[in-house]
Amino acid sequence: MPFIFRHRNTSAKKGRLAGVLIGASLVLASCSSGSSSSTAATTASTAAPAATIKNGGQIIVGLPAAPEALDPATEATYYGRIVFANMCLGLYGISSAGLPTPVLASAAPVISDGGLTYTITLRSGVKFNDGTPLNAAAVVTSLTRDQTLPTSARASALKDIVSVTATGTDTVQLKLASPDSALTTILAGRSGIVVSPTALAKEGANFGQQPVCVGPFMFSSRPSLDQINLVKSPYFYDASKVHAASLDFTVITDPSTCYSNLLSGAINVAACLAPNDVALLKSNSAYQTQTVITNAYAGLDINVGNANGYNKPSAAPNNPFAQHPSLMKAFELSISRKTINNVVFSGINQPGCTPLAPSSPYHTSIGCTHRNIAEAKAIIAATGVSTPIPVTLMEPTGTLNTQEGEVIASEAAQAGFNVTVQSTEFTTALAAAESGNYEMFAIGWSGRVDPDQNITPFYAPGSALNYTGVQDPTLQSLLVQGRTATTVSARKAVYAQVEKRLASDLGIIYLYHEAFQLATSAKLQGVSFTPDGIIHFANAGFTA
Amino acid sequence: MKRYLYRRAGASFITLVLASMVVFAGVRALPGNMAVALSGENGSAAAIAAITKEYGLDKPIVVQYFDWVKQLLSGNLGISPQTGQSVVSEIAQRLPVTIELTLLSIAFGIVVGIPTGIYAALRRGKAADYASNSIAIFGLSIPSFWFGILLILLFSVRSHILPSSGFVSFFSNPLGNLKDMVMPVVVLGSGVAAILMRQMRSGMLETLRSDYVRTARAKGLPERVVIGKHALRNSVTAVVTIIGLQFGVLLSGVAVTEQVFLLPGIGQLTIDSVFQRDYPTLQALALLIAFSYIVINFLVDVAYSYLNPRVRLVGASK
Amino acid sequence: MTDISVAPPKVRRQRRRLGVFMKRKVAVAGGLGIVLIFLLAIFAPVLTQYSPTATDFSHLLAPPFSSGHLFGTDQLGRDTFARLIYGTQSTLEVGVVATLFGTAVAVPIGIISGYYRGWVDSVIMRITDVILAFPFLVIAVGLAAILGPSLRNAILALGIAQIPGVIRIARAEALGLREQEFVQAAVASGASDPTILVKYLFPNMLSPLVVQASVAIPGAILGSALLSFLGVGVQPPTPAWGSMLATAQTYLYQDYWLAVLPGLAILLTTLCFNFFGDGLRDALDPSIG
Amino acid sequence: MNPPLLKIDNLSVSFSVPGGTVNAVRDVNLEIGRGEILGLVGETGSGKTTVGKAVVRLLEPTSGAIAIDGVDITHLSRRSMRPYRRQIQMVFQDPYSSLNPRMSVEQLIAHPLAIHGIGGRSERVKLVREIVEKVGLSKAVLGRYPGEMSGGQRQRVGLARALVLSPALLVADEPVSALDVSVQAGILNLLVDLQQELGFSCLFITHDLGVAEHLCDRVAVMYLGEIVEIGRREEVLVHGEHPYTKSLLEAVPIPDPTIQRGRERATLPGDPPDPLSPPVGCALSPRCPLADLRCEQEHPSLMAMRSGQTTSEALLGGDDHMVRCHRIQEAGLLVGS
Repeated sequence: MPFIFRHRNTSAKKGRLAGVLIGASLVLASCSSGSSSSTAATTASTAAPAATIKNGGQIIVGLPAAPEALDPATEATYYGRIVFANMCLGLYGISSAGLPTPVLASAAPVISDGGLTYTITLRSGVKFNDGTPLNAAAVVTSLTRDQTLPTSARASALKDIVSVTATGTDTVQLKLASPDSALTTILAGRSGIVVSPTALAKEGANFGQQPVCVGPFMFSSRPSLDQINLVKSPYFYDASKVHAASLDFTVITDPSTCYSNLLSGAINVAACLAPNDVALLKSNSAYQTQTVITNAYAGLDINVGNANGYNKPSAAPNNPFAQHPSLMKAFELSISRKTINNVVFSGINQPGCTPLAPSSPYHTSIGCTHRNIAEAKAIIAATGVSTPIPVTLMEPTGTLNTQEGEVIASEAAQAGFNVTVQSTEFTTALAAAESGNYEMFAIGWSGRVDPDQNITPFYAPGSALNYTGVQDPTLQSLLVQGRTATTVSARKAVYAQVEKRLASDLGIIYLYHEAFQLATSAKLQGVSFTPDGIIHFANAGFTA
Repeated sequence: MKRYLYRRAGASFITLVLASMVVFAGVRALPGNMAVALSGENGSAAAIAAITKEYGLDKPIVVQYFDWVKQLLSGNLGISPQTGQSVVSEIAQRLPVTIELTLLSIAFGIVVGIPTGIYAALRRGKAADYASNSIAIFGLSIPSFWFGILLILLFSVRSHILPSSGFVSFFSNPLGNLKDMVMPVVVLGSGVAAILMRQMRSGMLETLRSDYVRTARAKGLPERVVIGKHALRNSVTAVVTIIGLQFGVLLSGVAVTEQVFLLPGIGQLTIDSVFQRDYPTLQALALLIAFSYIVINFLVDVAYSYLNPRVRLVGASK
Repeated sequence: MTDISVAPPKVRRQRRRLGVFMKRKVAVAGGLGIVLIFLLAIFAPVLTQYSPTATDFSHLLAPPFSSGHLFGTDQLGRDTFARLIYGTQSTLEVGVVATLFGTAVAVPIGIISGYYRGWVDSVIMRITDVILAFPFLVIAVGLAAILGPSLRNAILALGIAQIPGVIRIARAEALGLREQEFVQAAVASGASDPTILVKYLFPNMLSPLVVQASVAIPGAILGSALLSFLGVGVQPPTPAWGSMLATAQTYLYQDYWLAVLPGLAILLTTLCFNFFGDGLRDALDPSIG
Repeated sequence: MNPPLLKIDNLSVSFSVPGGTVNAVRDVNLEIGRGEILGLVGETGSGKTTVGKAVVRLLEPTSGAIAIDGVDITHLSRRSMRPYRRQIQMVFQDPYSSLNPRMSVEQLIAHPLAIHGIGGRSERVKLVREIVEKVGLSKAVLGRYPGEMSGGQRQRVGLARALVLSPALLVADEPVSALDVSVQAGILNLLVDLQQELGFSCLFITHDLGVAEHLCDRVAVMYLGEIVEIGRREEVLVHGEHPYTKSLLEAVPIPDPTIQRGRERATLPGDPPDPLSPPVGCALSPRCPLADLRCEQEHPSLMAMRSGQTTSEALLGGDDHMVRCHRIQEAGLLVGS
């Protein structure tokens, strides 16, 4: 966690929070949908030249925050996923097109029994990074552990699975309580990681200190929380395509330090940069940059019904928005999403007004409102509230967050809102939000594959994430329809209505979809940055 | 003397116990608790309950405190929920970095500050005196984080003389280790040097004015002997005290410098733990810092009472 | 004890005067600097036509001496010169008020502790030890987390952080003074304890306290800069040098002026206070030399 | 018979220090009559200042009693002590540290009056002016601060501050030892004149036998917390019998302040013993040329030179020259008989 120089992109903080997700947190299009997610823009500022990649070399990656203990069953940070992607492969993975793709499984699961039985066949000849062969029993062990370990962060994602059995040496059968079309996606995340049963038996609860899985790299050491060292695995089935001799992760919380480390060559991959520094690098031919727009979004939560805490009955707090809900629209009209993005985030994010990413197959473009001071003033006048209207905006600490608040304050002032930015330490802010002790809170969400998980937790009565305390029966019934609809097109139709409903400012003003950025030394080729924000180094190496 | 030591040790122990209570209560007074912070954005009730149970957060705070003390006494500081590592090993990994930084900074302060202080005292009222005094005040006035950033800009970004950050162990790469340490030590040590310089200067002046130095001079002892033997020795008590205090200040104040130069020490861990509500780590760290502060204070007092027996007699007359 | 020197007083006095004069020049410069800073704070609106909080999204990160901005603009297009000038207000407020608060709380406690000694002293010293044993940053972060970030709480945190140190100074002074014969004389003539504490002890520890304060004010300014780094100090958009510096780190490679200017402002202000305090120390307590 | 103005009975004062207990004053008996000046002489550390401070109750006695006019003030509370404070005043050794540097001369002298609620404002001003004149200062000094005055002037202010309350007893703790020799005589003469004019009694503490001889009616000699010899001025200072008194008398006074320290030292071999572990027998025995086995083992008591009686008996008989010495008692009895 950053301490002084907390001007990391909001994604870092929200990503960390977001990291504590269920296993299916990978951002990708649902497997059952045929629709492509190609809008996830993977852009390289320098076109990758087709140069020959040498074997050997040390890849050093700067991450902005430290992963937790490297146990796939308990790890819950975004940065942990980046490490796992290179040393702990799962049954499935995410292709560069953003689709689930078999990794340790030999093919997509065979779904039978009306969606209640999944049969997965394993790739043959695979060995864990301690030489133990991969078999169905190992998969059963890992999945059962994910479900039963008390501190498991995967249990809730796997709760629909009632039994896991090895039906052959290489086949595993999963029985579900109810059909769950997101299961393959879930198994493409940390829930699908298979760990070495030998190592598990040896390390027990300390598995996270010495993790052994299947992967192009294997765990070597973690001399401190901020330093993770991996080396090329001799056991990996595709080892011939792995070029780098080692892959190290080092935590650099300060973006300026990250930048100077990249320039001085102390790191050759930077995932820890500030947007403005990435913008600087774009004109530097010694580096290449990549950006993906993710499912993560940021918005402004407005306390309209959370007077006494999320777990108490909804009650309108004493603030202008709760008294006059139309002021939310006025507020939205008073700010410009584009300006926020350009001034604070160097234009890297994607302005938007719904919780669904542009790449989501369920997203329907509805056209966001644009800044319109006259209209905002008219709405305010109609409410009869005298201006300036005092508003306290709680922003998590961090330079960029504070600036976001200042831009919002500066813009909203012209419509008659007197916004006070209150920079608040993150956990304190969360506690305040849960207890309803706030007016407006700038907070985001790391995003989920399934549209429902990007919406329901924030609007369901009594949900811990329903900071706004909003209760909207129309939305609730739409959300039920969305969950029960079976086809993608039917769901898309429902979510189009949902997005429309959400755009009418129920309690959250959505601002933008977050971009993740990566800068690498131009000499390093073959780094794959997938739309879920994960960096794959399996085929990366140095050219000269 | 023995009784004095016992009394002093007893007082230190009480301070430590008080400190442990304050740490414990203070950590829990922070808004947002560990279970919520840990289980994060999608924490299910079950996960929160599991963490709550695992760390005993559902028990009354007094019971939690005594459980913790019991654990402490058996040498077990618990498991850090952020890293899954034992707090002891996490601190053990980081402490050497902070201690190295602290020791080197104090060494830097001594090497730079003491000779300058003596020189300034001997050239009292001359340009050299004002120059060194001004530089010392400069050293006291410069914001350490800013100084650090300026150094990085100059020596790492503009000219690639020194690494901007990072840390390698002295035992695996002594030269690299020292290179990593140069800038942080200059940043931290300049403050120490400034304080020591000023202390040394005023101590020297006082002794130089005293009767016995005058006598020593009158006896015809060479100036070097007068200064080296008499004046210097007499200023040592105060300097020892300052060094001891600075050691404590540095141990707890390195967080910023560690942050700027990315040194994996305990300062940064402390702040991280505050933000992450990592109770076990935070408790252990705060106690460790309090403990080292108290121990250093104790040692300084004892050293002082040996160097200057009058201290012991405070409390003699009513 | 008094030294009754046999050295010819004339020579001594002359030599001292010369030294005092030289030192005084620096101290006077420091004092003038402080006055100047206060004037800047008071007359900020006269000195610049720009508002320190007015954003101009069309002129972001303008370099110094460009588009009508003396020191350029910051990442939100605000005039850096205006922010620096107005920043003196909150910066001085934090430094001075925190120090006054800390001193006002600590001095009576320290005097009582040192004068009565015994268990009162033990209890007070244990408590101050406990506070001293905690890193300032943890206290500050904790307080800000509990009380919420604001200028007032930053002042509170910085003031509280000073208390143990000032208690120690006041106590040490009281311990020394109570053995002084003039205090014993007061006891012997039947003076009450409050009289002794207020009329005999307090006035005689003023000089170390004033000196301490002159060092504590710049200390608090530096501390507030740190708090701003933590996001628990002065709240936006109020300009404060510390938060300007904190923000500037992000733009170190695009516009290093943003970091250099507030850093220099903090440096110069603390320098003035330190020089002034130094001179004050010499003036009030010649034995330090 | 009227009780003496000051009566000290078996006064002991001890301090606990880290190494144990120091008995700074052991079983001291003293009486001072009205208008009498008693000199208390001894080396530095002999306990004479401790006696003085116990008398003005700046120190708590461990045991024993102090009575003023027959009233035991040893354990009086702060409040009940107040009227007696007025009667006993003290002049301190160091005029540089005994005056509050933050008060003007007028404030310094008037403050005791205010504390004791004496007179109205104008009366206080009058009293202050009177006493200032009496101690030989001009009215011009009233507005000055101690830092602006010489040592002699300051000590006059100290005297004025003590005497402005018209005390019955003045405890003067080495009032001139910190002053230049040239100034000393002036202050001492002033003290004598004032005593004759105002008639107060005085406990005069000094290490300087010459000063004691100049000033005192009676003299008590202290060594290691005990009175070793007491009697009228000429009995002690001319015909002093105790080996310690003799050694003090042999140390010839040298009129040079830089060698002043040497005069505090008796001409006996060795140093005073560690107060933490005093000798079992006679306190002087390790240094005494006359010491024999008895001196080392048995603690001598204070006995009258002529009658050989113990304190109280001797006093009744008017025999007030007393010595604490086994050998002299033996010899003295012979002489006296």
